[in-house]
Amino acid sequence: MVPLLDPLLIVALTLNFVALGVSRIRGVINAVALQGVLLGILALFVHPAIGTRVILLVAVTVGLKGFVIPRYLVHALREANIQDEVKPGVGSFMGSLSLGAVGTGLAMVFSDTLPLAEQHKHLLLVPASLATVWTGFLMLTTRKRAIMQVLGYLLLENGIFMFGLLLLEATPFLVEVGILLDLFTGVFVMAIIIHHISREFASTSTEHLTELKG
Amino acid sequence: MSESLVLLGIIIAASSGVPGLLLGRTSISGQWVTTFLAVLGAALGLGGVVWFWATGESHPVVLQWSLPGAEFRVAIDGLSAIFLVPVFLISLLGNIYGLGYWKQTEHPQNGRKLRLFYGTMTAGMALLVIAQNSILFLFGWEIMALSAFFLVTTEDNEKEVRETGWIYLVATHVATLCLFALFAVLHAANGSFTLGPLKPETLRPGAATAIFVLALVGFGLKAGIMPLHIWLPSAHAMAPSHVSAMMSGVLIKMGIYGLVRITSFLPHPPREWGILLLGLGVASGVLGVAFAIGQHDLKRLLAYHSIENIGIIVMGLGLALIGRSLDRADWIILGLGGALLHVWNHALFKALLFLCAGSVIHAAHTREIDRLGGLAKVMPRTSLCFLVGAVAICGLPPLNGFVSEFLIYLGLFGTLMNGERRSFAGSSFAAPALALIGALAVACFVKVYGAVFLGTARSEHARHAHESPPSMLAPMGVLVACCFLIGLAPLLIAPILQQAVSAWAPNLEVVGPRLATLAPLVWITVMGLLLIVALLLGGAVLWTRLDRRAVEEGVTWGCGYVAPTPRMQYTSSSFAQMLVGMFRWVLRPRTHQPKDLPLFPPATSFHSEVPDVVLDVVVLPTFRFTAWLFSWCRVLQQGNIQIYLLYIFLALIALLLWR
Amino acid sequence: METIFHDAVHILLALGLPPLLLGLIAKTKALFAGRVGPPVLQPYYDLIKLFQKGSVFSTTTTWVFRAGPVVGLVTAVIAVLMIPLAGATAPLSFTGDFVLLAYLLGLGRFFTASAALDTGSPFEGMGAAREVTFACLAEPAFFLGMLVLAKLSGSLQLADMLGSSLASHWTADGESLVLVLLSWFIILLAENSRIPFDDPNTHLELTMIHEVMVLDHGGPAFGMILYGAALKLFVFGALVVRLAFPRTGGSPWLDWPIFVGGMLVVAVAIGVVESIMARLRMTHVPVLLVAACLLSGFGIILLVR
Amino acid sequence: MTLALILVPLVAAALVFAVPANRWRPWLMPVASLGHSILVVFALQGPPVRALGGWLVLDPLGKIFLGFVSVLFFICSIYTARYLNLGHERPNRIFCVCFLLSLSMMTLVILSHHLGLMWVGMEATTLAMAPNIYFYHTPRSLEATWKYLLICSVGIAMALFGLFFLAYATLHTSLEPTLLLDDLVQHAPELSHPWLRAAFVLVLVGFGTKMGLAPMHTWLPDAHGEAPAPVSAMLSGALLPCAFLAILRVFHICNAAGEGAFSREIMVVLGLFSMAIGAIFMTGQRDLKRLLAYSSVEHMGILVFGIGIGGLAVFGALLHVLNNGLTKVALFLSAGNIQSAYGSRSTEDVSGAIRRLPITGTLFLAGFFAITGSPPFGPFLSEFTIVNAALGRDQFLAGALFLLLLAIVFIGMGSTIIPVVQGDPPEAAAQPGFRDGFLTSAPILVSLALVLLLGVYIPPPLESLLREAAAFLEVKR
Repeated sequence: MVPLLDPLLIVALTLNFVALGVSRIRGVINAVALQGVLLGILALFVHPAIGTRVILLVAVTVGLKGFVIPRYLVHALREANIQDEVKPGVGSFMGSLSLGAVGTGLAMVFSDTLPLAEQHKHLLLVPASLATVWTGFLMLTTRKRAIMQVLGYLLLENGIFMFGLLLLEATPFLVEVGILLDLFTGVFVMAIIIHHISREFASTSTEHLTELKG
Repeated sequence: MSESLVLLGIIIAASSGVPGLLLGRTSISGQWVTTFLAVLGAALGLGGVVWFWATGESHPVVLQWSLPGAEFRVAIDGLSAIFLVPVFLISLLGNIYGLGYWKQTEHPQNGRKLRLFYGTMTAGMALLVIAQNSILFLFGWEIMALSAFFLVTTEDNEKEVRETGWIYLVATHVATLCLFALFAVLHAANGSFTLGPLKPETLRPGAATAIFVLALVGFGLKAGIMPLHIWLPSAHAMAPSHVSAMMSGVLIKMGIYGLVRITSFLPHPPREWGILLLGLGVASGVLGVAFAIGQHDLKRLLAYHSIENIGIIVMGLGLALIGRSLDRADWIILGLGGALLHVWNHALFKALLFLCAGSVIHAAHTREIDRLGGLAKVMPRTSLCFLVGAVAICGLPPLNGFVSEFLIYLGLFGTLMNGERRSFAGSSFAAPALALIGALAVACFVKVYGAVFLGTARSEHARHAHESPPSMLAPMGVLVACCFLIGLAPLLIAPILQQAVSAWAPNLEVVGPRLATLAPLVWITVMGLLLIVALLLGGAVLWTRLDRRAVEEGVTWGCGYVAPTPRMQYTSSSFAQMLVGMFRWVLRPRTHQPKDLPLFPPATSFHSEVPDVVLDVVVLPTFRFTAWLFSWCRVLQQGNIQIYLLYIFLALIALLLWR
Repeated sequence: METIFHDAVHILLALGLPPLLLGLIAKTKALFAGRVGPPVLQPYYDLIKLFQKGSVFSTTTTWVFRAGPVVGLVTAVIAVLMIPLAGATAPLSFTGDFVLLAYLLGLGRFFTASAALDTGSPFEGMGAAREVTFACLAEPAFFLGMLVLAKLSGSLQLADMLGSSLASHWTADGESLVLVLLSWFIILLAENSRIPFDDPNTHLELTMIHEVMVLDHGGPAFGMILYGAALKLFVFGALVVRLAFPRTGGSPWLDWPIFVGGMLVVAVAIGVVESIMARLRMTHVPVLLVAACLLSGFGIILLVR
Repeated sequence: MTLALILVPLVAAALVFAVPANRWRPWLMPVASLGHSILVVFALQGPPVRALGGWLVLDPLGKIFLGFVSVLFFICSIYTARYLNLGHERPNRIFCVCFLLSLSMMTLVILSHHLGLMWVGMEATTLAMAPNIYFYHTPRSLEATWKYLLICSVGIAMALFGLFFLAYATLHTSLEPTLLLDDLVQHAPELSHPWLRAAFVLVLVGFGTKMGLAPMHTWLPDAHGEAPAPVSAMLSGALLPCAFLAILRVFHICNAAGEGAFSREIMVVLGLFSMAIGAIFMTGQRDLKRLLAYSSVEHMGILVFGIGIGGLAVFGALLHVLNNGLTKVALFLSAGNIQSAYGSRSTEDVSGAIRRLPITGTLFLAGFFAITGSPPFGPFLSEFTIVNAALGRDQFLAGALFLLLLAIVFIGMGSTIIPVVQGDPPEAAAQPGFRDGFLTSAPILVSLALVLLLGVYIPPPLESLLREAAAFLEVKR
């Protein structure tokens, strides 16, 4: 395996913490975007046998995850003139950060117990993906801002994508692109909804969205 | 042949209401067409039964049916024949009665609906009685149950009616679910949905018990065995009277039919089941009549008497089961024979009573017994019919009620007679209980007949009541005739009962004792005729005496009080007071009376009622508590999306850790 | 031949003797009270007189009011023909006849009570209510006793249940028979509305049971009621007598006198009870009847335990 | 042929997008879905359908779901067209486009034997439905849409994770990683079981979220409650069953791999739990459409329970997909009529529906009896089959709980629906306005008639198809 792989993954992991810890939405967006780019590059290292397919895939991934989606989110941010400060819903940044740290640690331990294939033992990819998924969940369940939840969703997807890198053979190009397209459309629609939310409630906090009960 | 006739009748009856629907809301012709079809269908059905008795042969009608496990298989045997008769007979009479009682012109809102479901209910019951396949049975069962729901809620614009209908609906659906389980277990035991006796060799240990218990609960709910009777009283009271007649006379018997049919499948019923049934029967009988005595509402009172009579029937069935587990042919024949005959009898006299009650309500516009009175003068025929029904339901000679109770008495006393000392003598204690039931029934119906028809009218309505039209009187007349027929010539019924009993217990050897030899049916005829002749004679004597001597008219002797008013009459509640007091421990009567009145009391009022204990004390509180519990569970869904996402995560973890 | 003779005697006795019992009871009470009292045959005179009288009917009444006495009498007459008197089979006898017996009396009760309600008088309503209420407790006691007899005799026919074979059981299962005897004597007092249940010749309507029911009847109708009551007394008396002295010597010339003697003894016993006891409070009456039920209940339990 | 099934609605969607007239646009939907149905009929009768090298296959399961979804769409599209024309001049371009898109995507989900492709289709349906839920642009519908979108997306992401696990499970085997159903089933026994189990759990939770299994059902009542009636009908009638199909696919693999017992057990538990949640939230529910939504949760539970029981119950569950779908459509559409007539969904304002709207009211009541499993309606048959199988296979506790929950559901549902139907309508609703029309009641009538038909007579071809599908799922290797 390529030695550069693990450092990249560590960067991706640190980006998780950045996403959890940064207090400005822009910062979070950038972190997630950067992670997306990293993922794209990772694909190259995981699959030394670089074919056009992989190249294309990397291009699409980097393009979507790294540029289009973040840009669009920033745009939505401006559209909905959301002020740029976020507070975690539950606890403090410290709280969510430490939770994230614990999760990451657990992911490391847990992934050792997993019956991985030979070529994937001692590979940081699986724990990293689990940790990222966990971070995404953390963000989804602790942040009140709708847009932050979208970002959490993106982190979740990133984590899953990392795992997907292990078996690019299983998911043909068409499917990969389909998945990415779905992701993009999803974010797109979500952004529209957020726009409506901010227009409707003059804020994007989900605290207003608790009318439907029982 | 007989099956085809019955099926034809079922089809016609089921579709009888449709033309009425197509015709106008207030069209007389629609009413006539519907009634004609219904009567025709019922007549065909009866014809089929008679044909079966005449030829004694039955050719099952079997058709392919592309449902899993289902098969359209119908056949008539002795049992179904017995139960088919009330279905068609009462339906026929009820439809005719409806012509005058529920005129389409007077009830444009619900007349067509009522007639439609009257037909479907008849069809459903007839179908389930001849069904030989569980799924077909369930179809008939539910058609009956749902039609009954719509019939009970005929006047659904009244709140009380809606609540009643709802309670009925819950009860009947729970019963249906029990039947789901029952037939599933039967299927597991028999390997097919065809209804037939269980094979002892394939029977798993617990299965038989499960079957019996499920049948007891499922069918008991419909039959109204005591703790399961909650829906029955108000449903009978709220429905139009000819519907009440159908429900009380026939519908609850379908529960009995199911119980009889299922018990006939069990190879070797343990004796405890028989004892259990006997006990339940005694409980329903005694408590049913005790509750009846406390009622002020004429139809509610009759409804509680249905519970009582169901109790008597169940006693007979229990006796038969005991006989089955001990291989005592005589107990089987007397017990089941009595029970089945009582099914008929109760159908006859209870339908008669409800139709009479309908006429009373039709004429006096109230069901309150204490607002009626003196109707014997204004509606003599109705009052005569009611008197016959009352005497019959009390099981007094020379009417039909006596015959069936007589058979059950013989059977119960018979349980003492089997040699060894400590045999089933315990079960013979049901005999005094039956006596108690009879005496209580007499008390209750003296009260009803006296308060409603005798004395003087207690309200304007009652004073201006009028006799019913012939279309309502004729069905009552027929029922009266039937009561006398069975009461005076039970020997005619004996072979039919014998046939039914041997259908229930096939292993009962054919050369075994016959009903006619076990019970002195001839003597019943003799004594009945003797009684009637003697009564006529005595009447003649008195009449001649009065004819010779001076007969004056005067006001009732008020023991010195010279101006008696109708309100001074003994009311039904005061008549029942002592008995209600004796049963206070279970009836829990509520009285609202003025407290510490001054020396010269002002105008005041006293009011007493006997609510249904099981419903008010057990069932409804349970429901309320559950509802409260559930409403508390709503905190799970508070609209917070973060929490929702957490649920997903937790579910994931939980399932991943699952093993 | 034998049976015809027996039936003839049976019918004559059953229809002729009852009023005498009433007279005898009255005489006994008079003697206890130290009076001379009416002649023993007084009831016969009353009946004849009543049948001569005219009558008054309330305007509120219907045919039911007239039917009451007739049914009451007729049922009593038939009942009396079903009781085996002197060990011989009664004219009307078949399996389970005792059920019919009880229900016949029930029919009579139904109509007399209805007739009472027909007048619309509160007092008669009261009487009817009490009559039917107490009957509810007397009925089970009667059947519990019958259980004992059925178990002992192994038959469901009064002729055997109260037949001479019963005598042998007095030695074996005497205790339950004693219990039944007690309970039936209580029923006899209750069913015929005797002290301590009811005072036949009280004059306070509020305290009456049977008497107040028939308050409005007069003339022949009332005569029928009186006679019917006498027959009913005879029925229960005969039951008690047969239960007490079931032994029969075989020769009718012996049995019939014994039986009649027994009846007279019962009548005197009733008179004695009425003289030495006071009427119970209406609220205590059920207690005594329940006691009767328990007595025969214990009787059967002793037997099948 | 196969591609046509997917493309026809797509093309139609494009056309609809082009049509300018707000008034006539909706009427293209019935036409399009009719075309789709015709194609389906051919596909069902014609030779076995394969395309894209075995990526798109029409297997017995697919046949059932495809025919069913197509019919449902046709019924609903008629109602929808009328519904959109009813007074409100609200722009409906997006609505119609998304409506047809979801049809095409569902077809894709049903046809695809490549699980990745199936996932793409599934997510696409989620996205396509979102704008229709937000049709009325009310704050409440906004909230509902947001929850629907986010929760379902997260759930489906989980499913993707699961599918990757599934693919990973192949790494241990000879064949190189794949997501092709047929290969996976073929080599099922060789797959690494821990990964397989994890994959099944993830997929069950993921697609279970979309299917509305408790406790992932939370979006469902909101969406069903706030969406327009026909959309709710489509959601619970067609979309949820598609998610069910996706779960079935993976279950199929587990079953083939001999992990049947494990997955069945989980499914039974989850099914009962969903039924319980449905029952609890149905009792005392004031909002008609939320009530029906919880009923959907309950019935999804029944489906999973049936599969979990196995044997004859699988047949019952597949049959129940049809019964429940058709009945739900009838119920939701009549609820829509009631809402239009009373201007409210709350039981405080609605009563005497059977007098105010004789046809709708009657059908609504009939639908209630049908959905609660009263003979002679279809659901009775499927539920009875499931109970019968449960007790027949000695799952006494499960069977007893199943029946108990059915009883609670009946009581809870009836205590809301009976008062709505019976009694006298309030004065407020007496004024003229919405009345029963042919186009608003005929679809309901048709779907209920179908339910009744399925109750008394299953057409032999359908029955054989169901048996085929059940056998197809039950593969033992």
